[in-house]
Amino acid sequence: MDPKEIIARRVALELRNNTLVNLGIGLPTLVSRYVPAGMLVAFQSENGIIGFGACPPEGMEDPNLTDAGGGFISALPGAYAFDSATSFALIRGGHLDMTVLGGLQVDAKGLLANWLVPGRMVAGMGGAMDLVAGAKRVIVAMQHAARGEAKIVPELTLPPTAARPVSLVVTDLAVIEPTEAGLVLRERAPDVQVADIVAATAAPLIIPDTVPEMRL
Amino acid sequence: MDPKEIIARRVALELRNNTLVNLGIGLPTLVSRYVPAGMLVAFQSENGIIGFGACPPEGMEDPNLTDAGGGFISALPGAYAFDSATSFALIRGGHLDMTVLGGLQVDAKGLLANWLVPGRMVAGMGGAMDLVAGAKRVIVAMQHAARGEAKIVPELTLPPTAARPVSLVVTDLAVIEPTEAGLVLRERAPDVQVADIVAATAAPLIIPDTVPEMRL
Amino acid sequence: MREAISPAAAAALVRDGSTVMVGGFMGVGSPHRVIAALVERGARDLTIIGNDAARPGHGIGALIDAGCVSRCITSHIGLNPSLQKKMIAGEVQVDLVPQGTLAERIRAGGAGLGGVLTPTGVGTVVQDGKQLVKVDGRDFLLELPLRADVALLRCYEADYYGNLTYRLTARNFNPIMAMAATTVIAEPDEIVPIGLIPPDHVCTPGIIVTHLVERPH
Amino acid sequence: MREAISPAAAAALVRDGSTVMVGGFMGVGSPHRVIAALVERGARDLTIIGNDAARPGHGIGALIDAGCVSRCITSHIGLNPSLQKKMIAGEVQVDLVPQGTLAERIRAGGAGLGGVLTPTGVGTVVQDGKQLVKVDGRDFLLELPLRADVALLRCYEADYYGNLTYRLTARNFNPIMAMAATTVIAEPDEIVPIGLIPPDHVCTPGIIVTHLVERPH
Repeated sequence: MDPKEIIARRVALELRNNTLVNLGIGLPTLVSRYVPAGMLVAFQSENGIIGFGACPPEGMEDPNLTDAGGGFISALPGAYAFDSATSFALIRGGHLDMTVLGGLQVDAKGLLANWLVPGRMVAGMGGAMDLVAGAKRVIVAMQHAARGEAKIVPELTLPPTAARPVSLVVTDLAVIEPTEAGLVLRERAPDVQVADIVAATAAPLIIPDTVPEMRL
Repeated sequence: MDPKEIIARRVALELRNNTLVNLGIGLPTLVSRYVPAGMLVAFQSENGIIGFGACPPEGMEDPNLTDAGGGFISALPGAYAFDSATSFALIRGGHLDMTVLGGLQVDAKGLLANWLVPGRMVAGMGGAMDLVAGAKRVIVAMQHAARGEAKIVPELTLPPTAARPVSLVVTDLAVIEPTEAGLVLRERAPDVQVADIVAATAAPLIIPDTVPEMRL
Repeated sequence: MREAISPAAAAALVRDGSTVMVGGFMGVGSPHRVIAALVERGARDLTIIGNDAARPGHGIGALIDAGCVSRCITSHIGLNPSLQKKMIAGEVQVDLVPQGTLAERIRAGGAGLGGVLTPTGVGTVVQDGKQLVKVDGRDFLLELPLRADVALLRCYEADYYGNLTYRLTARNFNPIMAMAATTVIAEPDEIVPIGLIPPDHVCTPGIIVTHLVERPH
Repeated sequence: MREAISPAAAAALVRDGSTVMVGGFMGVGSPHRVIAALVERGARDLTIIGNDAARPGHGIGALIDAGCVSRCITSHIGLNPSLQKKMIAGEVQVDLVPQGTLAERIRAGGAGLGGVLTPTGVGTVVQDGKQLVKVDGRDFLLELPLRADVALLRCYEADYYGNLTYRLTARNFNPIMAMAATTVIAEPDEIVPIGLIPPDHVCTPGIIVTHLVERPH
């Protein structure tokens, strides 16, 4: 299975019925493909809609109906459109049950860096800081390593996105949960051994007696 | 002319075209009867509508369309309905050009007391404190004296509604403008002499060389 | 999807001793059927947050008459002499808050803000015990957020996701209270199929509305 | 009543050196006809407040390309490499603000608040130079209001009072910017007679909209 598909399918298992969920641009967006059958999840796009669907057929796009990346989307029955203050009131006010975000680094305390690499082109934090500060659960969906370098590190070397630790980290190798005691290895990807994960992780991991394989 | 009619007609002369105006319950409400012909004034009712009209004919009232006192009103073409946070964003944010409020006391500095008489039944400030703190112009419309007692006093003996002085005081006897130097007597009611006003006012008045009669 | 429940079932969700936001302005836009059911079940010791105390026997006034209320956070009680008497008799605690400040505090509670700075109340009794913050040389009061265990809303239309619309001046505090409570109960005039309310006309999103009251018969 | 003016007349109201809020999110809901007119007239030294810098040649990006902008207060410039280069070259100052904080600061500016306390940005570079306020043991940043000389809005419908409606995700920052500027210019897709927009569907009241741009031909 493609690494991105592993991540998206595993994150989708964290979805719960009747919840409000925000998916970041890029990899996190893939999660919406794997919503369990019969489950009702309200997806929010922070530019101002809850209840959006896939891009409509060519020629049926509406220039006033887009996602946060500017791509065309459709509106599902029961959708709700709103302004940016309301959008972040939902995010900051504890109404957003879960957000799924990409990551550049996660450290041993569960702190996330995902918005700025000093020395590279500056993008800006967009809504990331509000999402990490405000969502009930923050799930980081990312490749375990980038160009051979570990992204799960003892301490962030990049600027943090928030002072608050994330809830769960899902990678193509593992599911890791930040706790008070440290990072706990909860699951391993299919055909991946615990030793492989430890080798690819720069931060110390707490390893329970059994580390089950992801049930995808 | 009835004292209330004098006050309402004189306050109406302060209305300007294309402005947003809030009228308090009671005497101030009468001002809407005397809008100069051809002038477009948007009246706000702080419970959530701009552009309301008189009570509709019996049987045509809508229980969802009322003024701040709970009385039935109608909606004019181009009306706008909104929630309470928006209502006071308009009031506090400098969008309200003028508010007309009743008064219990105004003092030499132009401070208004209009919400609490210690020892009497407590009503609550409602929107009065926001209106006095937020409106561009605050006009007090009140009888010059109550039961023989002056309401324009050297210093408030009742709790103030705001730390900010009002813009103008219109009574059945006079128009008085609070300034840095003190209360200036700007106009007198028809057939009222300056000496009558001075006698009915407990606060010192600055009296210009000419004090014209109100042009009603 | 939300199943519509009876007013009595809605009233059962409001525990004695809880803090309850009640929409409405002089009873206009108040959930009168749920209020009647709360009176019927004999709710006790409620802290009510609402714009005003309406009139005796009406809206929040009916809850006060029935002895359901121990505390009231509100901007105006002038048209409810019953509450004024209970306040003086020490039966109900009344916390008076300027109307715009009340709206902003509720909004802050729903928006996850730690507070807002408002010019309203500076130099008045409202200032007592509050932090004064100077911004650009001007004084503001730091006002703290309000949240509730339950919000009781009145709306015009609802769909079965719980999406809500409001009608004219019956909107008032309802949309901001919808954001500021753990349990959110909406009493609609009409329930319509999902998809009938255009996305631009939905005023409160169904995902934050936990319970829908059946339409009136 | 508002007479509809041309995009060029609207652009003439935006003085060089002024602070301008521009609605839109990646150009969706941006007033493209007024933006084109600003480029045409060669506006200079503008401080732009907007969610993002869109793409080169598009929306706010078009203003930046044309050299109209000296400063940008925004949450995201990642899809506009031209602005990134101008920033590094020191041609345009960029102030990055978290998106929800940007929205709240603009709302505060329009609502007459002295500021808001937000948890967003605590423990990050966003905290630098800001007052930290503890409420109930939790840290918040005091964020100050934003206002502008001009707001340039895109809307769906307008009537001749200036009442506005917005369409789906083109709404975004437009309604809060409408409240936070001295001159408020709305570019509608359609202008309809007064009375055609129901009071519950008006999103921005005409009384705060100072200018209406004629509909596209």
